[in-house]
Amino acid sequence: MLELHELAVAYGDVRVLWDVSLRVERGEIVTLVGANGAGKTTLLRAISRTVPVLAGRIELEGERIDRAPSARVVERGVAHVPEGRRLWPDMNVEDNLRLGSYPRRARVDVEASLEHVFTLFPRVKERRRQVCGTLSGGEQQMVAIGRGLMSKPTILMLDEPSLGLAPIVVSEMFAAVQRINAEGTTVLLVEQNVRQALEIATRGYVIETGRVVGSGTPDELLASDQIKKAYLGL
Amino acid sequence: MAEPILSCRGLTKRFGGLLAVNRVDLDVEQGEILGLIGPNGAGKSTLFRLIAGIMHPNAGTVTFGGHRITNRPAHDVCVAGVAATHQIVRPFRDMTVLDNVVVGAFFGRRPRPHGPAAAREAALAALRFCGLEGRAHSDARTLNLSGQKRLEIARALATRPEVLLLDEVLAGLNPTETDQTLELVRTIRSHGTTIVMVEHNLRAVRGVCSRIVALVNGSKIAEGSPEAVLNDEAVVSAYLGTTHA
Amino acid sequence: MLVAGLYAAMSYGLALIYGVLKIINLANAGFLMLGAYVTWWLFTAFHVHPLLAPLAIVPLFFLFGSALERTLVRRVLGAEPIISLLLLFGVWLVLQNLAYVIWTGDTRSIDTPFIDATVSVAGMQLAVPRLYVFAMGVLVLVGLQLFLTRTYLGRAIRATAQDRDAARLVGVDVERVNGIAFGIGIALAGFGGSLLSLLFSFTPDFGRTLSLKSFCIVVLGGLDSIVGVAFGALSLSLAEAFGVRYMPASLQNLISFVVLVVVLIVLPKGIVGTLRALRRG
Amino acid sequence: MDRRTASLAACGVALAAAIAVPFVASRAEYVLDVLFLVFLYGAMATAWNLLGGFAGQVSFGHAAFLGIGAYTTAILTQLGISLWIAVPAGALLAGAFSLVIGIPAFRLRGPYFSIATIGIGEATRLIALNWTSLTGGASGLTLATAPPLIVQYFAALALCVVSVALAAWIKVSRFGYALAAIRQDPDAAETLGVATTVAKTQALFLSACLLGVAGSIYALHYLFISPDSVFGFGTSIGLVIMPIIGGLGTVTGPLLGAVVYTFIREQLAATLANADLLAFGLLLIAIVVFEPRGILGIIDRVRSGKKPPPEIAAVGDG
Repeated sequence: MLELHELAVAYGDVRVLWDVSLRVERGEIVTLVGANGAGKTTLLRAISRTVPVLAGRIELEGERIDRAPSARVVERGVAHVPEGRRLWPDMNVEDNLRLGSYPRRARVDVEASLEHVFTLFPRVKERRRQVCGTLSGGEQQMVAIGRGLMSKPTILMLDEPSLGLAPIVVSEMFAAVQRINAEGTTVLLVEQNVRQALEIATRGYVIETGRVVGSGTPDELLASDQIKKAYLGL
Repeated sequence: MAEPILSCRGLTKRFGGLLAVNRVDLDVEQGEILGLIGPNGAGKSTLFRLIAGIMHPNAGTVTFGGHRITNRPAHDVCVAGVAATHQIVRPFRDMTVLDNVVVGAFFGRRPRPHGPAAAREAALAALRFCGLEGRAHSDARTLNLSGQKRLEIARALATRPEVLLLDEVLAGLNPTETDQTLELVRTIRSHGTTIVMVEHNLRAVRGVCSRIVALVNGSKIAEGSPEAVLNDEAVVSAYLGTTHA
Repeated sequence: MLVAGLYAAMSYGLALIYGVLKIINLANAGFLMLGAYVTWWLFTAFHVHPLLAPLAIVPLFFLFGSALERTLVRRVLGAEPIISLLLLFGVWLVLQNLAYVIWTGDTRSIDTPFIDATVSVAGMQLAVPRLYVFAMGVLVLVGLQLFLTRTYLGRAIRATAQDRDAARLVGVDVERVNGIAFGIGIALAGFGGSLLSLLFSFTPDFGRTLSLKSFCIVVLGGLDSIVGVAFGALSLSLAEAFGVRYMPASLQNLISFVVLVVVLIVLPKGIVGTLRALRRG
Repeated sequence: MDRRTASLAACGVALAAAIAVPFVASRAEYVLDVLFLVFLYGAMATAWNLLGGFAGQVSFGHAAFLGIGAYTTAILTQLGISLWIAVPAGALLAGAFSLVIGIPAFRLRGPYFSIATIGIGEATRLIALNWTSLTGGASGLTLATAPPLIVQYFAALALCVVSVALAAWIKVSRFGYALAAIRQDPDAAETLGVATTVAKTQALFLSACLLGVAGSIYALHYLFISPDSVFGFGTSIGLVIMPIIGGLGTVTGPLLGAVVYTFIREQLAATLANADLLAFGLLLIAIVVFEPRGILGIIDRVRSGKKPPPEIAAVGDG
């Protein structure tokens, strides 16, 4: 449903992505792995149209979105949960979530979406009146994912959801991602916790300095030495 | 063993509830290239800023050449002989490349050049060292990223540091530029400047560093030769994550 | 003390524009002054009751503000802060001196029976316009608070102020929000000016003193919160009320400047910001 | 002849012409009066530019220093003290005051500093207005005698030459590099060993002393000063506008700006009250939006036939 063809992205003079091609099928969990600075975050930002695309195509269900404004991409069903959560710290949890349903398409049944998020993350419901800046890291991450779900996405992009979280919370997070996927949402996941991310993935891509250098099923990737190479420079 | 030239004891920095740097002890020996590694958010850059005086720690001390430099302002630390580059390049955009470096030459560690002519001479020498002399009279903003990173290094070198802190000078460079920059780092060391570098590119770190310190979540988890640290179980799992228990 | 309502109304626009666009609207003084003059002009030329003037001023100033954002302010948003400060300083100069050219430097005031009315509350004689202005100030703040917390657009404005990129990611058109926020900020300044004209006489130059008071208020309260602005307005009016007991009335205006400079230096985050940082820490 | 010699020669010629004017001009009185203003404003603008242009610390309250210089000289001469003491005293007092306010104000950055300076300027005006026993309050001070116009003319010329020469020297000196580094990135400047607060305070002090002398000359020319004239916000506005018109942070820009400023004032202030300030407002908007480098920027563009630097707003967010 999502296809990238020879995508190139640069910040000013600085080229970050070269000729990246990949595809995500409906219902999959696709994981992007690669060392820090490989360009994974930029890839997600290119899809959500928060960085300009230099060349190449991004197609969502056959429609080109590489020139569309970011609001349009959200409207079309792509939710991007950014690295570092990026909640609005002085708003309470519920306001953060409600704003997630900003796209017109999502403004019907807001209460139902809210209930859905609360069932997924009961802890978020307990904190609904609390200001986000005072939540723990794990709780913030749950709110961030919840905010993404509030836009009723067909594809959910998660950028480093486990960053800075305790192992037990990380496991909860991955369980939630699996549940979201089981309910019919396609997931594109960027993770530094490679092993755990590949455990829940259907497929993965390895990215090294702005290029796709490998892809395959989790077992294939874990068996090959591509990942160790990409991360530890062996 | 000789006294370390730079050492940190119990260095701690909090941001709100987050412990960015947690009681870190660090010794830098004269003449080595020390690599500082760790995943995103490990506190490497914060540790650098604490040493360079750009931020001040909540607890702990930094000693340089036997003197405490904790809580001294950044310009004092630079004049004392510890220079730092910025992770995100920050050239003076409206100045020429040469003038950027002249600022470093004019200030920085004593003895300083006397008068503008001497400062320009010193700056040109630093540019030559970094392979930028051809661009000396261009505006700094016209350099590409690799050039701007070299300019950061040249500017810091012009302050005549004894210890040079390099913050991710390889990030965003292509393989050729990476190799050139690593060569430059080796040359700087061979001229007697001690180097501490924060780096994500572990292959590069392995190639150039004599010793590595790994930080995770603000704490030091490993320290030693590149081989030992990169094969350390704790370091590997910090980078690759743990298998689901 | 009752002046607090007015202070709050005229300061909130400044805080809103800073919050969303991260620029300091130095032209606030000009729009305050313009609001007062338009009220006076509607009254003298068309006999529009001054209480009705905001009905025209608010939408008009809103449109003017958004247009200004679209044509000029937008061009300097990414530049150094000093550039936008100078631009808006220029806008202020133009407004102020346009007023001189059109309405001359003579002191103007609005004179209706309403202005002189008083009521006695609990044995105190209170001027009706002061009570009215106080009530309106409170009303506007409450209205704004509801708008910003209860509507999608209002929440989008707060979201943009707190994290632009995150706002973009949920589909907010942040460029449009910029224009709207600037428009609202200008409309509030005009509204504040209109209220002012009920209390004080004015000249084209009078906005400066009041605008400095606005800076003082938002700096006291932190540049981005309604509660902060209300708190700042109250503190300043109290400080002034006490201050005049111990110094000549002509020095009253000095109080706000001293408070401004002291607060900027001692508590750069403002009182509310400092409390917030402490609570989080 | 290289550029440096050429510009030195041009300066020499201009200076010789300025010295010759009083002796050759036909309507000497009028010409001297206008040129006097150009030189005085030029000196004032150059002084402001040391801090606002070179170091990027835009102050909206610089009238305070002009006012202190003017009042000090006026009060001391009324007491019968020689100008040789009164004028330096004015300069030093203005400088001392700048240290008092500079130490706290420089804890603020960029726009916050600018706003604080509005407050500082306004506060000094109000103090001057209310300290009646010393300043005569709103009714101002009148001086008994003035030196002849030609002396005033040469005093303004000398101050102007000193200011511009000082600016030219600073520009290429170690101090100038420190200021330029502070303007462009104070944090990067710090890490290269520049003691930013010290350098900013020095620039402010120099700027204030020069304005103190300008204030003395102003008082001796008009023989009447009041808080609203020398301490007024209009004066501060003029100080900001002249360097911006000419070219912020350049050596000759403020002088060019002073010429334009004097011309517009002379032409418009007479026809319609406040039309001059209206024009300055429009000019300021146009400059900021189209060519933030002012007249010198335009000249540069014409000369090189190049397009303007890419949109100043190009650095969007995100």
